[in-house]
Amino acid sequence: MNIFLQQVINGLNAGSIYALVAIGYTMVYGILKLINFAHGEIMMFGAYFAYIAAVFFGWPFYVVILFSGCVTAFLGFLVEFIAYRPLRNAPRLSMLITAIGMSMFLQNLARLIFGADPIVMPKIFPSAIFNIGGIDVSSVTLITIGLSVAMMILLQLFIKNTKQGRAMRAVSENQDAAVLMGIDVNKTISLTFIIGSALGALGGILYSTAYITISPTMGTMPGLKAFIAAVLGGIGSIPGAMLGGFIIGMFETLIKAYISTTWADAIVFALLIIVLVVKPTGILGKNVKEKV
Amino acid sequence: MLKVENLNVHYGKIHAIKGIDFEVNDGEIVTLIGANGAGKSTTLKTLSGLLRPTEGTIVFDDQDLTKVRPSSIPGLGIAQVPEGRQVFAEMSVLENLTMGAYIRNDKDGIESDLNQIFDYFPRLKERIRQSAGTLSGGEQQMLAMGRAMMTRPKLMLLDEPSMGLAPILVDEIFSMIRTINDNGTTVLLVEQNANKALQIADRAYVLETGTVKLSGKASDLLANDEVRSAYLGG
Amino acid sequence: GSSSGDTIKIGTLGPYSGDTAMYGEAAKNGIQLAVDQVNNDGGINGKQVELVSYDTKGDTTEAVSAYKRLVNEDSVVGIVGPVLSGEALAIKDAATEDNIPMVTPTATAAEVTLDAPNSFRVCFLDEYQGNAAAKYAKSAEGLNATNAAMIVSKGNAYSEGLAEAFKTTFESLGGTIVDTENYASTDTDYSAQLTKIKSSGAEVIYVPDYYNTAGPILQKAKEMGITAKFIGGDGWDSIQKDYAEAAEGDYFTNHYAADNQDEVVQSFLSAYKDAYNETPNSFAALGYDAAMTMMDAIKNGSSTEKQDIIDQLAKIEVNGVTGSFTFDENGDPKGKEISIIQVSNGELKYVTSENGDKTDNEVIQ
Amino acid sequence: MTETTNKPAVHTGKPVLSAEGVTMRFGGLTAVDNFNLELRPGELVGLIGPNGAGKTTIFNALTGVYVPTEGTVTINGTVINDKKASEVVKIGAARTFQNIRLFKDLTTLENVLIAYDEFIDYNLGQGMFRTKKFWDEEKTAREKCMDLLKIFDLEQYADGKAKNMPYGQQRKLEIARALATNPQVLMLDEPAAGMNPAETDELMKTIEFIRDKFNITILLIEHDMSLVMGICERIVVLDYGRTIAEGLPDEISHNPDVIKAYLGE
Amino acid sequence: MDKAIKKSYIINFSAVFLLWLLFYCGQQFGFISNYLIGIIINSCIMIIMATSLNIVAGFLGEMALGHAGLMAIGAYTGAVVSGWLLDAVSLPHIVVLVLASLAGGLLAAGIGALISLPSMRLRGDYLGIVTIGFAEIIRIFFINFEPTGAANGMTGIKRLTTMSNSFWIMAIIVALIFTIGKSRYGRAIMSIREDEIASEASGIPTTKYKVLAFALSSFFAGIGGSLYAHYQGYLDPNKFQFNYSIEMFTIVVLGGLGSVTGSIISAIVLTVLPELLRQFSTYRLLVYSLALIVMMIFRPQGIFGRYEFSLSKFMDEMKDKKKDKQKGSAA
Ligand SMILES: Nc1ncnc2c1ncn2[C@@H]1O[C@H](COP(=O)(O)OP(=O)(O)OP(=O)(O)O)[C@@H](O)[C@H]1O
Ligand SMILES: Nc1ncnc2c1ncn2[C@@H]1O[C@H](COP(=O)(O)OP(=O)(O)OP(=O)(O)O)[C@@H](O)[C@H]1O
Ligand SMILES: [Mg+2]
Ligand SMILES: [Mg+2]
Repeated sequence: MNIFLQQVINGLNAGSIYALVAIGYTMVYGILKLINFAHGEIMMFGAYFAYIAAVFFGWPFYVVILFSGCVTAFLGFLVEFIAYRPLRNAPRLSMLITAIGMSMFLQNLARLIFGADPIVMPKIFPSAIFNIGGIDVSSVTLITIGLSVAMMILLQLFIKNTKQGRAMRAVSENQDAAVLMGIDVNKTISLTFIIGSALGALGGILYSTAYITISPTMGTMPGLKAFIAAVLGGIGSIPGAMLGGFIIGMFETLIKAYISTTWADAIVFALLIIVLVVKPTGILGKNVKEKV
Repeated sequence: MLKVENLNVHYGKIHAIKGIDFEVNDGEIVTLIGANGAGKSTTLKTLSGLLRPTEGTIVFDDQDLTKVRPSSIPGLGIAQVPEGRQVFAEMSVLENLTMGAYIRNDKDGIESDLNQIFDYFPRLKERIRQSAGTLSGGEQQMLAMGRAMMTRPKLMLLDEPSMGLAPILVDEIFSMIRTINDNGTTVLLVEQNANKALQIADRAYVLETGTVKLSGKASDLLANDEVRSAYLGG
Repeated sequence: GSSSGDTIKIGTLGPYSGDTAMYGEAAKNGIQLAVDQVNNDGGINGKQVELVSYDTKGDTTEAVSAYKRLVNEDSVVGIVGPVLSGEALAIKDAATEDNIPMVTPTATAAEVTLDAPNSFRVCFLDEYQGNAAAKYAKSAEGLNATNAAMIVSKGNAYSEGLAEAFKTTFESLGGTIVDTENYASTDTDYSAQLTKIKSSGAEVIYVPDYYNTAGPILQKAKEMGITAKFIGGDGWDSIQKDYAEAAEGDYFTNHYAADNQDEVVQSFLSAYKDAYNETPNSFAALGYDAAMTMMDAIKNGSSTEKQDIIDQLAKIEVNGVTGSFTFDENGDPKGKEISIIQVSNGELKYVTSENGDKTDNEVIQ
Repeated sequence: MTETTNKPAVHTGKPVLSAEGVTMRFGGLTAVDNFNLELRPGELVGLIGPNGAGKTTIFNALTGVYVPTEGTVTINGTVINDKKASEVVKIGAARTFQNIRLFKDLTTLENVLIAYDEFIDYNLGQGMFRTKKFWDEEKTAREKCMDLLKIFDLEQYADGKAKNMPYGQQRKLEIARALATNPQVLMLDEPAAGMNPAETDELMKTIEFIRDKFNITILLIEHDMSLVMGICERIVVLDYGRTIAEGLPDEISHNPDVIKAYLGE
Repeated sequence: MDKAIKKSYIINFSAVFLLWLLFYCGQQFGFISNYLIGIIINSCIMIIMATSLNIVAGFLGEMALGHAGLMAIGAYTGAVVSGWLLDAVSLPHIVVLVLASLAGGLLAAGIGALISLPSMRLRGDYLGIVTIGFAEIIRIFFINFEPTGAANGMTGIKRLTTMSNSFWIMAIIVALIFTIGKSRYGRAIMSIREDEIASEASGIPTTKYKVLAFALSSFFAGIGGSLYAHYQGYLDPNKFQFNYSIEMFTIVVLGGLGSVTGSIISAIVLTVLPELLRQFSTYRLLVYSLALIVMMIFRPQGIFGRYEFSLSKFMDEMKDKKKDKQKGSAA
């Protein structure tokens, strides 16, 4: 039983990080209908920026997070500005290709700047292990889960209750109509990238803290998984991304623990396919059938 | 109030508007009529900033709109009911209307305008929580109209507002345009239903393949034989 | 196979971009150092050596293209490479057909040299290390363990090869493998597996993977309160750099020991540090040895003809950084001892040597 | 062609389409409530009603886009409730859409050829290897489809992309495409929307012409009363999903309920 | 078949034949090195992969991101079958290669049809995910499947693929994909891309055609995979990763979705480009990715858009121009 609970905690830890990263995907998807393949790399840069802040400047962890969040947000802004904005009126798949190109570019840029060798993320959070009813829970795990959930709630409030939030929804649905309402589409899209990237940075920091290393390729897998999480939850939906992230994290861990480590990824994919076939728009996705 | 000079618009290589001039005075209803593809919608889209002209000036209240960011144009007092309605499909009727008031901050005013729109279109009130995308064609048209009214514009651009509406509503829409106009909003109206449009308009321009072919007082054009046979049928 | 003009062209290929770039680069650094040293000493029989290197991204298709370019366009006389077993297998048939002399520094999969008279390697095969590690884990002079667990990178031939050998040897010596866990090379979260291993009560945990995967596993394990001793393979070389604390007290098998006072080793160390400003890992050392072996073979036969070089390689005696050895009939190193290294106070410390042969029990079977 | 217009509308024979008690609900909303209709061969019937009355929804239920919540739809003797839209077409009912839905990036001729697909008879192998059968069949198909385009005066657009045609022509292409499936029943959803009165007159004539030439039954939704009253032989009026009146154009235009709910004045 | 068409067939065939002859003589007389021959073979395989992917991505308009998985099926199946055949019967090598490739293609087609089943309910990005998922499952299967060497990869595959046979198989496949595109099947598939609802309403059984598109695309991908296996002689399951699928998808989009000629050009460009950049090792992917972004920004619809290059039309135009010139000078 204890081992099971321990595994559940492991799953929650992984899931909360996926959820954070998935939100970035979902936001960008919502507004541009673009799978931002570069998001995993944004996350990776977030981790490197945090490393710089922590190791070279020796700042405390909240400053590290703030610094990395801001710089990464700026990077996200640049990515959108350079690679996506010129293609605003182009076929959707073209943007997908620049996203792929961006992802490759950022990965290789990081390799040139920081080297191919993984580096170890310093322990930026106060670390301790608590024993709760026979289960070991590290402070990092608690911080990870706590921060993720807090961020998601804040974001949800932002989107629902602020003017900018409503502008995001409007742009995501119909850019022309949004302009007619007086919404600056470019600004709104930039804002989306800024927020999504800042959350990605946080995801990257938490990810590399939990799993120790930072490397130029570290974004690929969690990126893909987070994207799957976003789809599973219903892409475009923020609560969906959260839910999807936790489900993927939890399933992955439990499958590894109790079914098979070698087939874990395959089983996760199979589950995803089944869920999508049963509920084509993901768990929380709105099922809007096109009216004819 | 609005003065357009030598307006040219291209879609890539297609030269859709070829140097047109027209003006709309404060308090008027002006209508643009013309066959399919004449460039009526293109003109309206350029006025509201959705398209950028390749040449020409659009002066609105002493400001050159071609130098204003598209998203600032509604703030200057121009609202458009676009062709094909362009409602926010996944938002509810109410949310669509509130989006219309995006640039406004007067809570009370918004509230009372909402009520007024529901008075005009009781149907929308019945459907207040329904996603706009599942509304019937006519319902969407009402919503697009209501949404534009929510911006409280000085100049309202209407692109075929009667399209797809039941006869009873067509009459209502036209009388509503009158009312809006009487309440101080200037109107630039594009219509296929040229008969009705000319009846309520003060002045009219006839577009043909991107140029102004005729213009004058609406009542004169209504009597013009050429116009009658080309656009009014029989 | 002849080289035009005054230079002798030697080729190498490996991953210098992509996921495995760090291994390719380390090996290339070692190779380049060897070439530079030979050139500084006047080259081979008066000719300078030119190293031509191409990136493969670690991809098998690209490896074949890079190989063909070396042989057909650059007309190299021999190849020091490739770095990964997958690359080596991908180009093996073509290389055998071309009969091009090939010394790979680090491709450890058994098939690489089988039925390929032109292929040699300076590293030992996967199973040697697994055997040695198991012997050390089991023996009284070593860790004296009766139980062991393994955590293995599924889909990684190196990791699986080591684990397989460790398991058979450990069991043949009377030990029990109480748990075997797998992970994918793309995984970074090992907590589910480690949670299980922790509850298995193993005394020794075998982690056959490279340091940048093994390191995080060790660190996570220690964070989770696992106290068992860990053992790894030569991929662990460099682990003390980033994971000194996590790996403190743990062991691994290696090609050479940096604290070996042998002159060859020490002069390599200092030359490498001068050139690249870092401590070489075993990829670099093996690259160095492989290049030296190739160049010695050319020198010994005073010929750049393919068959001559191959003949020379077959009878060469290597006295390298990673040990002294000759090649057996397959082209694998013979008589190489394996060093057992311990991480101690953040330094790598030579403990003892084991041989990597099969145990008597296994041989009888 | 003009002679036929004045022929008294006497239509006999088994109904080609019948809807019995068709009800369509979306969540709590009943969009169509107990709708009944029988179309006899050769009839030209109008379906009118205020916006949101449920007209398009009825089309969707009659053509396999929606499965009716209740009731049955029979076309040519086959119940089509659980049939997919493509099967309904084969059974004999084709339609156009209120918001034009052309294959925008394909040519005008290809738009029609796609709908004609059922009558082209060569298999994948013959198509891949371009046997004689392929060439013969393609040739006849192209000729047939060109003939259709000619009826609508669209032949000069045949090789251009559908999206580059003026709006009114696009509406006509939709009708031509529907006709290419060789339907017994043709359903037109607001074919005159976005046309000016002159173009509408033109369209009216074309509709009557195809009804006579192909001997098909037409069901038509339209808000343009000149068109509806001008050509429909029978009109069904809907309000809030219910049928509130049914009859000859003359009767309908004087029906007080219809005037109140729909026509105005 | 009218005269103009016959003429264009002859022109195209001659052009292809001449190209082959050039390569062939080059190889025989040694002015094209083995290395370049290797690049030609790689290009042929990539052309097969890209044009076959174009059936689903371009004609059908679905985001198919699992093409590498289907290639893997063809590669492994082909390798196993050729192994059996070579052991069991003595047939000419080309026959063995063709039989093995057909087997690989057929199995891939079956799996491809299976993958397409969710497409009855899913579209766009969701379907994209499903294809990624299937491809990953296939890869993980081969990593664990001992009979084909599991993670160690499959060795000892007879290297039957040559420049000539890969070239001609490629030419045939491209021609077939082209004719499919211009038949009622191609039209029906494209109509789904344009508007699925309208397609159904025009009597096109969309599900059937989607399955067909996936199966055809996978069939040719399987053949491409088999050629690959018999060229490399060694199969590494990790070759068939998500990234590889992405690479193929990139080729198709860059060439122009729906344009077969675009796919061909783009496959060649993206196979040769990395070769040209090979010596820049560390900067290689940086340059490559930048090139990708820049090309996309300047040609968002792909190099060719949906345009198909036609040699015979081109020649006609040239002739016209010449005539014009002559006329001009005569006047
Ligand atoms: N997005 C576009 N791309 C290319 N050409 C376009 C585009 N939109 C319109 N056009 C062309 O520009 C010209 C003017 O079109 P516009 O839509 O302004 O006409 P309109 O007068 O509003 O006609 P309608 O009565 O059909 O609405 C037409 O020839 C049309 O084909
Ligand atoms: N998918 C749906 N979900 C919810 N409500 C729907 C849906 N489809 C239609 N409705 C509602 O059903 C009613 C009937 O719609 P329908 O489109 O049939 O109207 P219509 O008679 O064609 O009107 P119009 O003349 O304006 O096109 C409308 O009130 C509409 O909002
Ligand atoms: Mg218009
Ligand atoms: Mg309708």
